[in-house]
Amino acid sequence: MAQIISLSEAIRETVRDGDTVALEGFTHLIPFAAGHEIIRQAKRDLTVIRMTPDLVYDQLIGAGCVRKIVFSWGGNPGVGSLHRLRDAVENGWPRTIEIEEHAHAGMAAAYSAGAANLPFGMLRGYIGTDLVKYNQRIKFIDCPFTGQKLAAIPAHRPDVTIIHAQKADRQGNVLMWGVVGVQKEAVLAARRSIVTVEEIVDDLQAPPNSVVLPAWVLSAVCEVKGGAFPSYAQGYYQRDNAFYKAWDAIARERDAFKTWIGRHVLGTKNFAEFKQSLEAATSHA
Amino acid sequence: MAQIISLSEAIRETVRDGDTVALEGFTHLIPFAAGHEIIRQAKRDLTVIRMTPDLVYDQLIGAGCVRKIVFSWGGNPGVGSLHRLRDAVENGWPRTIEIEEHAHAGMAAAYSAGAANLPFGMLRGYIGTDLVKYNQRIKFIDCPFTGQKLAAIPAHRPDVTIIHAQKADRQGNVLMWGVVGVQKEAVLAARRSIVTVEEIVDDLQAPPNSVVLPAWVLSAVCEVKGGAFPSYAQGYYQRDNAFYKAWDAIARERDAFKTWIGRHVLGTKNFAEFKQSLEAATSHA
Amino acid sequence: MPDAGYTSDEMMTIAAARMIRDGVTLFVGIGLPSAAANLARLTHAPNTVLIYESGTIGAKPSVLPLSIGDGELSETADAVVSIPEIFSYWLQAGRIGLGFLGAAQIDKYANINSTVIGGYNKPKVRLPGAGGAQEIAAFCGEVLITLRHNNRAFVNKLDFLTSGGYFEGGDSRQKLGLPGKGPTNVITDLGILTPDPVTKELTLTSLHPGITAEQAVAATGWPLKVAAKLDTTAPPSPDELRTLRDLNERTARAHAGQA
Amino acid sequence: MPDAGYTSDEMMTIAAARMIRDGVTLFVGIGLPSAAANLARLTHAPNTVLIYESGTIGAKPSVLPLSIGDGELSETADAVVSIPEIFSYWLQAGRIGLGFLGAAQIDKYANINSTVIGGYNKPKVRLPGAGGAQEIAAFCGEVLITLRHNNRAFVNKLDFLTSGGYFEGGDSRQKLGLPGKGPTNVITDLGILTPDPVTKELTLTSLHPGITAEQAVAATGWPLKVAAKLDTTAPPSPDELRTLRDLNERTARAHAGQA
Repeated sequence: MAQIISLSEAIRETVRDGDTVALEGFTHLIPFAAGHEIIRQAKRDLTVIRMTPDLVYDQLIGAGCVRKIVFSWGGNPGVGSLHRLRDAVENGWPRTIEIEEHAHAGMAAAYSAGAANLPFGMLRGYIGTDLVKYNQRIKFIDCPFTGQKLAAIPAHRPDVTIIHAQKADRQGNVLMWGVVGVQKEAVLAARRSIVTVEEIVDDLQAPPNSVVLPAWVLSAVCEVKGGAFPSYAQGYYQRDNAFYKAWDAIARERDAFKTWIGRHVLGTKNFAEFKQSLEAATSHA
Repeated sequence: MAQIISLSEAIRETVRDGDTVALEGFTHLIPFAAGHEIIRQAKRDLTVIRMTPDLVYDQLIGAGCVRKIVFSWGGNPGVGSLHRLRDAVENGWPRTIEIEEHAHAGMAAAYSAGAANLPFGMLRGYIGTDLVKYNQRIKFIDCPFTGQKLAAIPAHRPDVTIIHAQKADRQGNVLMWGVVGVQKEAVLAARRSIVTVEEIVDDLQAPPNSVVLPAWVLSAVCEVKGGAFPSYAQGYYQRDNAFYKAWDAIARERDAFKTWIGRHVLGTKNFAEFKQSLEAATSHA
Repeated sequence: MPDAGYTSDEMMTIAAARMIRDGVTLFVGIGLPSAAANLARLTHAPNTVLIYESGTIGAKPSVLPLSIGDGELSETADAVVSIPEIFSYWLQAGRIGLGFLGAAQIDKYANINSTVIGGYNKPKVRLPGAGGAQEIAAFCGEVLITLRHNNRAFVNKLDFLTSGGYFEGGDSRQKLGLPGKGPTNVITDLGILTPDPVTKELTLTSLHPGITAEQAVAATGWPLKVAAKLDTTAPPSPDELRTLRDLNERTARAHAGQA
Repeated sequence: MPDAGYTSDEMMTIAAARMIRDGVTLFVGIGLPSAAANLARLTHAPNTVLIYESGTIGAKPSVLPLSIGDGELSETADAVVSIPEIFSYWLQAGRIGLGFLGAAQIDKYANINSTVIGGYNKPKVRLPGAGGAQEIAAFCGEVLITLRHNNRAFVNKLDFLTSGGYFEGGDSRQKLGLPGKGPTNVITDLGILTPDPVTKELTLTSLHPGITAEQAVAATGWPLKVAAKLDTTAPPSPDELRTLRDLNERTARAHAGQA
C-alpha cells in the first residue's frame, strides 16, 4: 500500500546499494528528481534498467552510482551521445560498467513478462542480428504448433521501479496520460515502486480506461512539482529541449560534469533547490 | 481502410459461409445487430469464437448458422444456461456442433497472440485441469531459462471479427470506452473486421490513451443505433437485464425459439424493425 | 428454516461475507460470491478492493451486478483494463489476495466442476464452463468456495475437474507448481468445511445454527470427516440481515427496472 | 553547392520525402527520417499516417519533434498506446507499410549499424544502439534508409550488424523468415541506391544534380555498382524547398523557445 512521503524518505527506504532499479519514462515523464535523490544519497553498485537511458542515467553513471546498465537505446534524443555513458563504457570512468544490450521490442517484452509473472517474454525479433552474439540472455524457442523460431528474453523483475506521473489522489492512486511508455509494466514487474507526481488531488477525475495505478500496487507516492524536468509532463510543462542541447557541453568533459553535479545536485537539498540553483546559474550566464 | 456502409452490405461483403467469425464483447457492447444480420443472411457452417458466448450465440446456434464454437464460458450471465447451445451439444439440434473449450486466460492469450502476429499465446494456466484432456490445442512448453512449464495456445486468427462501439468519426476511426474486453485484440487478430457504432460524429473527442481503432485497420464501420441491445452501451443505454431473464423461457423450447426468431429476426429487415417488432409483442403481452 | 428469521441462503451468504478481511484484494465471481463480497464491503470490510474479470478494479457497486461486466461496475471502478490485462498483469501475476468461487460439484480435496454433468462428449447437463475460475483457483493467495450442500454437489468423484483445489490431496497442489495457497474455506447452507492441514481433505468444522452433523454427513457424497471440536456459526446479526436484504431489494428493483 | 540554391542535405531530405506514397502507414525514426516524413505530409502525401515508437499513431506535428516522444506527437495523434503495444500489436504484427531509418554504417546489402564503431567490448565510438530499428527493418512492408554518403558510413564490412537489410544478399533475408520486403531505397546526399533484384547488392541508380558517379563511387567503401541507365534526381521544387525551410524554421523556433 502506497505511503505518501517525501522523495528523500522514499529513496532511503526503498533503494538499497546493489539493487536493480528501473527509472522508466519514454522521453515523457522521466523521473529526474528521483534520479538526483539517488545521487545525493550516494547509492552504489546499482544495476539500472531503462529502454532509453538519457540524461538522468548519464548523471547516475557519471556520479558513480552504476555497476551495470541494461538498455536498448542510449543517447541524448535528437542531440547525440551520452558522454558520461560513453566515458564509462570506453574508458571505465568513474568506474567500469557492465552493459546488457537489447532491442526496444525485447525490453518491452521483458517488462511485460515481469508484470505478468511469466519467466520470459517472447517476440519475433533479433533474428540475424549481432546483438544475439553479445547478449547471452537472448535465446530462441520453437513454436510447439508451427515450429517457428521465436526470441525469448528473461523477464525484467527490478527490485525497485521509479516513475513520474501527473496526479495522485490522497489514497495514493496514480493517474498518468500522454506517452505512457512502459511505465505500467515496469511498476507491476517490480518488487517495490516509487511514483513521483506533479500534484496530489482530492479526486483523480480519471477518464474511462485511462492509465491508473492503484495505491495497493505501489510502495511510495511523493509530490514533486516539476519532477520530470528537463523532460516534460503533459498538461503541466513542455520538454526543455534547450537543456537537452546544453547538456552535451556539460557532460562532454569530466571536470565540467563534476562541477555541474557538485553544484546543482550534490550541493542542493532537493529538486526545488536544484532548479533554483540552475536558474541562478543560467541568469548569471 | 474502413468503408462506412450499411450493416447488411458489410455482412454480405465480409462474412462468407465456412468463415471463422468472432463477435466479441464482454457483457458490454455485444454486437447483437450484427448477429441478427448474419441470421437473416442465412450464413452457414461458421466457426464462431467468443470468450463468453451468450444470447447472440444462442440465437446463431439455434438458427443453424454454426458448425463449431470456440469459447471459455457459455451461459446466460446471472440467469443460467444457454438452452440452444445445450440442445445443440446435448441433442445435436438443429445440427451437431463441434466445441473447442478453453479457459478465459487461454482465450485472451490466443487473441493477444493473434493481434501481435505470434503463432501462439503463453500463460501459466491449465495445469492439472481436465480441459487439457479434451482440447488438443492446449500444449505445454518449457521456459528456456528456468525450465518452468507453461501452457501454449495457438493464436486466434479469425477471418472476420465483429464488434460494437460507441462512436466513429467520418473517416471511420472508432472510439470505445468502459468494459472494453478483448475487442481490440480480436479486431487486430482478424483478417477482416466490422464495427457497428451508436453514432458517427465529426470529432471523436477521444480522451488521452483511450481505446481508439484507426480506420485503416478496419474493413467496415456501420451506424446502428442501439445495436448492442439487450447488452448495453455505456453512455447510451443500460443493459436490459429483464430481456436476459426473459430469454430463458424463449430459448428453452425449440418451437418457442423458432417462433421468436422467425417473427422478430427473420421477419424483420433490420435491427430497427426488430426492436419495433419486439416492442409490439411486449405491449400486446 | 423461516422460523429462525432468516433463510439458509442468507446464513450461507453472511457466513461467507464474514471471512473477508477488510482491505483484502478480492477477485469475485458472479452470483453468491458477489453478494457475499458486497455484503462484506457494506458491513465490516469497507476497504475491500473488488476485482471482476471484466477488468474492473476497485468496483463499488450499489446494487449487485447481474453480470460481471455491468456498467455499475466500470462506472464505480478505480480502473478499467482490458481482459488480456486483467488475466495476465493482475490475476496471473499473483497480486490478488482472495478469490471467491461457486461451483456445480466439489470433491473432498476442494477441486471443483463447473463444466459438465455426465460425460464431456455426451453430457447430461452442459454447464457454462471454466471462465476465469481456473485462474482464480490457481493464482489468488487463497480461495473461498460457496455452494449449497447436497449429494449432487458434494460428490465422491467429479464428472470434470474444471478448477484445481488440492488435486489428490497432501502436497499435490504444490507439486504442480500452483502459486496460491488454495481453498481455505468451503461455506455451504449447512456449515463450513476446511481442509485438513496435512491431508487437505475437507473437514466439517462449523455448523450453522439448527443444523446437525448428521444432516451435513448425509448431504455429502463421500464419508465426511467431522472435526472433534465442532463450532456453531454465529447466527446473522440484525445489521448483517438488514444490509443483505436491502442490497438484494435494491438489486431486484434495478434489474427489473431495466427494460 | 550553395550556388544551386539548396544544400545537399535539403536535396537528400526532399528526395527521401518524394518516395513516400500518399496514405501509407509510416513508422518514423527521429532526425532526417522525421523531417522527410513530415515534408511529405505537408506536400504530396497529406494522408500519410505517421507512427512513432513512442506509441503515437497518426501524429500530425506542426514542428519536428526533437525526440520521438515529444508532447507535440501525442497531442496531435489519433491514438497513443503503450510501448509494449506499439511493438507487438502494431509493428511486429506487420501492419506498417513503410519504415524509415537512418544509420551510422551501411554495407552493400543494406544491413545497418547504429551500435558501435570499433569492437563491441572496447568500442572506438559507442553509438546509441538498436532502439526500434531492428523491428522496423524486420517488420515494415518496405524500408527507406537515408544517410550521408562517405567512406566512414558506406563500409565494406559493418563493425556491428544492428538491423538487417538483405544480410548475405540473394534470398538470405527470406531464408531467415523476416516478413518485410527489406530496404527498397537508400537516399544519400549524393544520390539514390536501390538493391539489385536478384543479388540484392545496392546499386547507384540516380544522382542528385551536379554530382558525378565518380564522386559516389569514391565515397563508397566497396566497389559500388553503377546502373547502366543512371537517372538524375529532379532538383527541389520551389514549393518543396519553401515547405522544408518553413518546417525547419518553425522547429528551430519551437525548440529554442522552450527553456
